[in-house]
Amino acid sequence: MQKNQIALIEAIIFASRGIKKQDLEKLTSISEKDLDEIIDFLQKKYNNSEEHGIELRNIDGYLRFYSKENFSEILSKIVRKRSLNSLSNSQLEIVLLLATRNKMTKTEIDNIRGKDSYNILKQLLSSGVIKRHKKGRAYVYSLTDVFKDETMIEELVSNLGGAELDITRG
Amino acid sequence: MQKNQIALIEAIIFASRGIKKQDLEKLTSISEKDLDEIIDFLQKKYNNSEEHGIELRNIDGYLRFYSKENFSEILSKIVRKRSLNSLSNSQLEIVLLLATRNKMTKTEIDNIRGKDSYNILKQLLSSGVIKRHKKGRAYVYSLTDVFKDETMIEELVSNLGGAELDITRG
Amino acid sequence: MELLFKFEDFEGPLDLVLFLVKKNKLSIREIPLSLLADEFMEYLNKMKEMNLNVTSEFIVTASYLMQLKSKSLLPRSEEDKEFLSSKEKFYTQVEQYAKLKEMVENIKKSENIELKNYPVNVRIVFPKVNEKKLKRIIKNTLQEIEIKQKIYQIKKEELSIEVIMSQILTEHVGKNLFDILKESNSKYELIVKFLAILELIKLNKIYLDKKFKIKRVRENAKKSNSIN
Repeated sequence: MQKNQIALIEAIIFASRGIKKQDLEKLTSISEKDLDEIIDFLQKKYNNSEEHGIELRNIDGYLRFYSKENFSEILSKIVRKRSLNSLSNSQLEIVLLLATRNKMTKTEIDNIRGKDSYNILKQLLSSGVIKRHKKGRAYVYSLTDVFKDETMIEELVSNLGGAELDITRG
Repeated sequence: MQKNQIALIEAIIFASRGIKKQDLEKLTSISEKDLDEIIDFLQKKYNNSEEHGIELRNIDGYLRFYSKENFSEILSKIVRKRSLNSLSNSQLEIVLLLATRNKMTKTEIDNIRGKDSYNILKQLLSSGVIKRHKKGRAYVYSLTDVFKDETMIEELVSNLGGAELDITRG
Repeated sequence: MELLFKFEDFEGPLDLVLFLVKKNKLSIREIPLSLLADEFMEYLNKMKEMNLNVTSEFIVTASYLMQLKSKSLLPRSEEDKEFLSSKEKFYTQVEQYAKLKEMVENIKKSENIELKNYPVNVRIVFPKVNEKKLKRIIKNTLQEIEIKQKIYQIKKEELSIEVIMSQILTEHVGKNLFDILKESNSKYELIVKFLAILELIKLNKIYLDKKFKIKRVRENAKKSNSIN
């Protein structure tokens, strides 16, 4: 294990918002075996040390650094943590739809809600909850990373049983 | 210096988007002297070690972790970036104003640009570049975290000379 | 020959002023105010002739410039403090705007320059409950709930997380999570209830004990927790 390889992997994991091992491999041309060693080394270094406030986790195949749980209390004070209850019901509806389905067009959203969502989408866009990108002629809407980080909505929804809880088929 | 205090400070800095020493003090009730020691310790640990890919920097009084320079090439490949070129010159004017000044009212923006910015603010709001909140009777505009993350506008501006570009104090 | 330009380029009066400054190849402070004011009026008239949209901002700036011009022609105008300060204010505004436009150009160019250092963050872990057990509870609950209505019909029931949060605090403390969720009429209601409970946990208002009963967090307990 070379020092600069450890540093490289550490930098990439930090800068990415979660990255798969295979992508690390491709990006760095470090062999899988070496990579496993490095990841293991990093996990031991951070996760087991009382001197570190963060830890390296592997959640659903994505490597990412997280704050340690014992600091969650104090961290919730500094990080502008968006509270889900600041959303109106209609806004929440769309957020839940996007949290379970990831990407949707306005037409799809309208169909499920049985009404036009133009204004609510606009509100959510301007408050940084959702983003959109063009796909062909239509816009595709999804939750922003910042919002997902602030609310952990994905974790909440997946806690609820994930696909099974596809509220759109209700 | 206690281990758990080091871990706490580390967690807070990592979780924040840049935090001032005074805020760390208030938040943790660690004395300034101890805090200085801890920050110094963290900087030595990360910045001087070849095994670490990130470093603790103090930019304009804000403490934040950054990737090290020698990994910039590889990181530019994975860090998602939104191009500023998709914005018009007028939109960029407002974005740059907000990047240097953080928060501004429409009147302040109009004064500097010598013209009405209503339409451009509307465009920027609906594309998730800026957000606004009410303060008294006026709206205060600022860049969204999503936009800041995706464009690294703050870093670009500080690369261009940072404080020198504070055009509003002319 | 006149410089060719597109009138449309002048989005606002300051853009026109900067154009005139450039045309004269002098700095704003070096151009005589009377010249600047006259040229501004000239272009404004051309714009009107071409039926271009001359906004009120142009008119305001034009009259301001004419005012400055007439004051500048008075004897001893350089001793008139009021005149000097409004002149300075105008220059500063133009210079600031020029700087802003320069910044726009620079930032466009700098786009291709690689950043040296990227800021990094970690994801924050908020207080959590025992996930596996919780998941099982939710699944069991779900099986008991008949889905009665589609989401847009249910919406009419006004399920706001905020309301449900206060309901939980006032009515459901001491009850088992499972029992609370079971009372839901739809998946949607269940999700909202569940979110409300997680929200309260996150806000450190309640916690779940080992039997998944909802307990209130006492104030003094909060403080001692936060230091660790």
